[in-house]
Amino acid sequence: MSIRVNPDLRNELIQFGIGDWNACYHCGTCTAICPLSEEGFLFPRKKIRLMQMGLQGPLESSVEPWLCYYCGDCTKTCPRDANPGELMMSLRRYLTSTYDWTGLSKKFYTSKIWELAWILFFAALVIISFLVILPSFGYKFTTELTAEGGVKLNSFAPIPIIEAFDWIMAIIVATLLISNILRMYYKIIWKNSTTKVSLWVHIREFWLLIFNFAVQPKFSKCDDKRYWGAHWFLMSGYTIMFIVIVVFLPWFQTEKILPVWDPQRWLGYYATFGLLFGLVIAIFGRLKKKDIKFRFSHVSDWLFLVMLTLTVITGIFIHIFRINGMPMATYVSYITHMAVLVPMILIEVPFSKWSHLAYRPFAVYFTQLKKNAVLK
Amino acid sequence: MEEPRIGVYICWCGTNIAKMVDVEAVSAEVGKLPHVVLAKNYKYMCSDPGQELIVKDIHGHQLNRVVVAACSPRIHELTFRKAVEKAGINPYLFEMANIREQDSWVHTDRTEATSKAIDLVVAAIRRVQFHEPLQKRSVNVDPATLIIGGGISGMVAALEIANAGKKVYLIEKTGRLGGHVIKFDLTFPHLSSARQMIRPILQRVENHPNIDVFLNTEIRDVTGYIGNFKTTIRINETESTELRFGNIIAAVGLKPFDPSKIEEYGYGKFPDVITSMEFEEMLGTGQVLTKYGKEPRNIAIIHCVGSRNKKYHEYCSRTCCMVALKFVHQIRASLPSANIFEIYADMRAYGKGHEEFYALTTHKQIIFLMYDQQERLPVISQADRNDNCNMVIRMNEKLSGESIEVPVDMVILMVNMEAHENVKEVVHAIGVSLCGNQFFIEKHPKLDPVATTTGGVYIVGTCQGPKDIPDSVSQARAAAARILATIATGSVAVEVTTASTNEKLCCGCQTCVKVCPYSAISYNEEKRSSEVNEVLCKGCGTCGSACPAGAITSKHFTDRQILAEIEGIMSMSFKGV
Amino acid sequence: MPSDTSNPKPKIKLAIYWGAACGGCCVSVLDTHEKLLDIVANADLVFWPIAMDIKYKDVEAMPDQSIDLTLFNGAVRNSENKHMAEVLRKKSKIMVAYGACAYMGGIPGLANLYSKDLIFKRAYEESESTMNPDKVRPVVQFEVKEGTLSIPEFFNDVYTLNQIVDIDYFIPGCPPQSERLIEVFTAIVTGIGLPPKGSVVGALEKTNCDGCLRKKTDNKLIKRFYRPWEIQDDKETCFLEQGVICMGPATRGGCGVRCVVGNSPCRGCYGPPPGSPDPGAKMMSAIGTMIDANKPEEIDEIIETIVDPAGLFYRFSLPGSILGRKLL
Amino acid sequence: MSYRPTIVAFLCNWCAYTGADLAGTSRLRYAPNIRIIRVMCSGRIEPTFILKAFQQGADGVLICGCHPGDCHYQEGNYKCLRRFKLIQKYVDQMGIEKDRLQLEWISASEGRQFAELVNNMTKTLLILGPSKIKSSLEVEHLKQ
Repeated sequence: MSIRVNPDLRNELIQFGIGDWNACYHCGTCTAICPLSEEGFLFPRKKIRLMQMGLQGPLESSVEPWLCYYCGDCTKTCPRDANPGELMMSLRRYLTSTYDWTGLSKKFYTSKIWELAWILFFAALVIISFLVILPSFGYKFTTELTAEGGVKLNSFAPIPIIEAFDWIMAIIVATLLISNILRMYYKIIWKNSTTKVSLWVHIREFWLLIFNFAVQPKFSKCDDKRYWGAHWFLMSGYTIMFIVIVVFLPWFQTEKILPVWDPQRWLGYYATFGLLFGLVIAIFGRLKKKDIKFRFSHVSDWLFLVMLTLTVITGIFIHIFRINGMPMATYVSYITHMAVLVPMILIEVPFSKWSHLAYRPFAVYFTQLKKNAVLK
Repeated sequence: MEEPRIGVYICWCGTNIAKMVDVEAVSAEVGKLPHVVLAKNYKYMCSDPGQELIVKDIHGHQLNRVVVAACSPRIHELTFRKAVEKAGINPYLFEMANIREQDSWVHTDRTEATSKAIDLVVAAIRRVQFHEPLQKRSVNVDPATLIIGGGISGMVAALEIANAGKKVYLIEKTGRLGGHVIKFDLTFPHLSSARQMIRPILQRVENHPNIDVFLNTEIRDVTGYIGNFKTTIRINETESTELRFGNIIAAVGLKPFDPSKIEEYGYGKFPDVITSMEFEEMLGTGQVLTKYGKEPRNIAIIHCVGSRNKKYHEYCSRTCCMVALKFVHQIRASLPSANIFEIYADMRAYGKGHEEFYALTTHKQIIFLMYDQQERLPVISQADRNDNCNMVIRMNEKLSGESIEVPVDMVILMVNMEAHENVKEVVHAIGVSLCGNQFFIEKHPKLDPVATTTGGVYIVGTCQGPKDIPDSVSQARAAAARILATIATGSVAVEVTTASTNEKLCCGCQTCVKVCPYSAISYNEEKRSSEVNEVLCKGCGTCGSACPAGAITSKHFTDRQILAEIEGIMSMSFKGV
Repeated sequence: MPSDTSNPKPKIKLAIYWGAACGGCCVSVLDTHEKLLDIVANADLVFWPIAMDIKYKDVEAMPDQSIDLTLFNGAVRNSENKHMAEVLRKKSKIMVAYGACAYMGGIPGLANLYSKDLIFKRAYEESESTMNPDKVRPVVQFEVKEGTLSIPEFFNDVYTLNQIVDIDYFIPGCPPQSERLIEVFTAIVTGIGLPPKGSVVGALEKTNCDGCLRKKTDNKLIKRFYRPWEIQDDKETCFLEQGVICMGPATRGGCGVRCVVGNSPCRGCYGPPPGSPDPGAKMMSAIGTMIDANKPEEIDEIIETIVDPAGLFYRFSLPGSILGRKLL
Repeated sequence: MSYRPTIVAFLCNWCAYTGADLAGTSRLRYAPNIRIIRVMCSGRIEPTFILKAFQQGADGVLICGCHPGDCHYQEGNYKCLRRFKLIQKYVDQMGIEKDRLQLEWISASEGRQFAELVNNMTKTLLILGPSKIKSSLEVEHLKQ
């Protein structure tokens, strides 16, 4: 069966950040130099070819873009300045949009206005909730301080409501993400008409998913290990923050001023520091454009960084203002924190850049499944 | 024949020869041979005193033959010929023995090298006894030039010669000048207008007082030789004119390959599968439209149609890749949003500005698809009714390894440049040869690419092989310069050591006629003998070897001379054990 | 013919002898028919073994230079041939090598493709009709009680006459054309128009194609060679152009192109044209030129169809060729 | 004196002879038992010359011309090749081993190849031993 060429695909791909997509003349240097490309899962050249030719089907069922961690060696050695690293990055954006069944992802990636509008919409919802809805139920600002002199945060942002909201949001995000992963699974594994993977293999290789989620061993194969370290630092901070906020909110969002050695405080400090460290490296990297992986920035890259940074900074402010007994500053910080965090989680995790937290480990898992596939 | 009186000179070449060859022993040994009047050795025979020594001895000892044993005859044969000529002896009554490059420099045993030198000198002595005086000859050159073909090459060459004040007869088979270039819209890689370029040339040719243009005229037969050709041309089947000229430029050009031979492309079956030439004409109208008058949404350009394929032509036509890229710019100009597919086998961008042009074109949002010329050609078929296109191209895409189908509304076939069908008539008329691909063969592929092995006949432009406009024009100007140089000299020297036939011995078997690569031999029915045109002959001697009746003599390389040389070589130390 | 008896001129003394020959040359003398009478009228036959009964010792007894003309036909195969060649040379003023065998070795000369030993082995041991269990071979001298029996010694090589003794003229042909004999005889008798010693007489300078009436063109490129029986001869096109090797272009004229007239290709009995040191090499060179192929394998394939080049190009001339014999 | 193979070589002027000259200007070394005869084109080389060389006692005959397609006179080397093939068949029939007659293409730039060729052919001839021409004919019967 021959595959029909879609000549219009290129116009679509351009919106995902593909720059000079025809510069590549297929010498294969990129594939040869890539530390992650392996037999059976060769990239970037072949993926660039599919892209150039507009072979939509094979492109959408590719797992390889997720196996690339953008070390930039390919771009550095490309004789045609075709920038294979960024082409792979753009492909990941494109693939994210194809996994998403709502079509929102594509909208977010291809329209800045659309994305900003939704962010502002969610932010507005949060602000209205705190300024109008919650007060109408009796949760009001109070300048009263606790016995220890801290701000009474929980009376303004009641734990049960916030916790319930956290859970609702987590379920929505997880549902979207899982459905997208299922679509990813369908495209990469299920749709393949020639091979099949046994259930046992699915179970046997499942540990890879957890392992890769936790450690990102593939990232460490890229030459510069510092980025892997920074990323792991950030990612661990984020995970800790996520868990304490969603699962242990009553323990974490406390009005008490705990001693510095309390696990609640140093966990928070570790997570904050991890996030900040990773963010500083990424932001400075993208500003300086010295490293190839930071040289090209799509709107979605910046939005993600800016929102996460704002979230972290406002989080720090909440903490500082609260323990120093500055109620208004604390509330403003809290509302801002939530107004950034909510749209970030809702948009970035299921529909945009942040979805890679799921797609990458799953891609490794699916790759392993493909390797163990047998002919039907 | 007068009794040979031979003078033999052994050169030391400083120490180059003397170090490895006992020059005294050699001269002493050969001095004893019959007919050898004197045998001397000297430090540098090629020096002025060395040459004077020969001249003096010729006068003093009434020598009539000279042998010099020194370096390779490829270096100093001419020097010594001139020296003996100066002393009044025919320069061909001289022979050289190569005892440096082929003796002293390659051997390490002095005894062996010395006996080899003796053998080589003895061979030369034996040979020179059978040498015959040969006379240098030259022919006058008629200042007019015949140019066959009124394309850009022919016209440029014509102007070059005519501007120098010399007569040109420009013969064009069709009814108009301009060749293929006049049909083009733009040229690569600068995207300048072809018509604007060629029109002024055309006007100058038509109005030049030194150029006689003959349209609708073909060349049937040319007689004569370098400097003195003659032909009768027929104009409109009624008038005929005799032309005389000294040189010929063949600029007969090419013809585009007929792609209907390639079944896969369905040329002739699908109205929107057109050749590059047809597309050029379409571009001339300013609109790119399908046969139904619609703007095509998807346009495929298939490269190497009839080229680089053993079934059609194995050679590369050199220009099509760039023309195909040029089309991209032209299509983009009128259809900015059309999808353009370049279906190619290899992208060849060898020339000045070509790679840059390719790089520039890759930014024009086109899709490159590579096919394997030898394995399977792309196949064009009618699209299904519910397809959103006119035709579908199915192919194995080489770089992805995928078998794909490409929706298209128009296909442009980049057809190969092939030799003109009536090229054989011209070849026959002017006496040049064709290579396997029916292109004219140049005299030397590297050092003399515009001349042919027939003196006074030059080949320019695409009849020599596929090429672009700058290459054609360079050749045209080069040939013109060569011709002007011979016209300026007024005469050309012709080969002396030619073949000649002995009518008394020739039996008329005609074995020799086709042996000659220069068509210098013809059979004279009246005399019942083959004849060598010594102006055309280049002296290779292969006819002499082919003649079963021993009627052809290769001057200066006669059987007798070579057999004497063999006997000489084997006569002394070299008899073996 | 100087047959006018009213002006008597002393008759010349004529000897005719055969060495290793088939007898055809002697018959060719008789083939002059009524002209033979003219010969007889002008010559006294002093020695002609085929026609007259004269002993060798009678010839040996003749004074030196007493024979005006000797026509010696046949090659030199054994000591008897050699002895008589030497005797006749001494006794004759003019010695003519008459016919292809004397001139170039002829058909007997093909024995030079073998050695004496191989020939004896074949003749006295291996041939189908031989019964020789004791493998007896001829010996030059054999003692019996009556005395010593001797036969001539069989040489290892066959020689042309000129290789053994000096020859004044050569008349080629197998056999020579009788008309040519008359012309030569006349010239010798009258002494008019005799070429320098060592010349070939009784033949033309031009080769046989000149007199051949078949249609010849320059189309002499050949993809495959045929032996005459492998092809339907169209009886009018040049044999070579049909792919049949014909020695005509490399063979002196003078025979009347009789073989080709009889639709058989020329085999070269009249020998090479003037100036050719080897009788077969020129033809080989020409045939090589005609091979219509450039690739070594294709050339080999075409040459496969040329069976037995030595027997083809040197059928009448192996001993007189440059190599002379097979190197064993 | 021990057996010293003798080679008579016929070289075309434009490629092979120039190549042999190059071997000299490059100061390459090769066996001294070769004698070179220059012809303008390998197409001039006749069977007569080859037979003459063998008759005169050459242990080997070497023919060198331009590579196919490079002939200075267009096709002379092909004609040489055809004649060579035929004469090789003849000399083989005449008891001269095929390897005693060799044809090689040598370009003007192949000095090294020429030197190697001469050395290799010398080795071949050493293995074959002396030509039988000197022992084959019974010369005692010939006239003096």
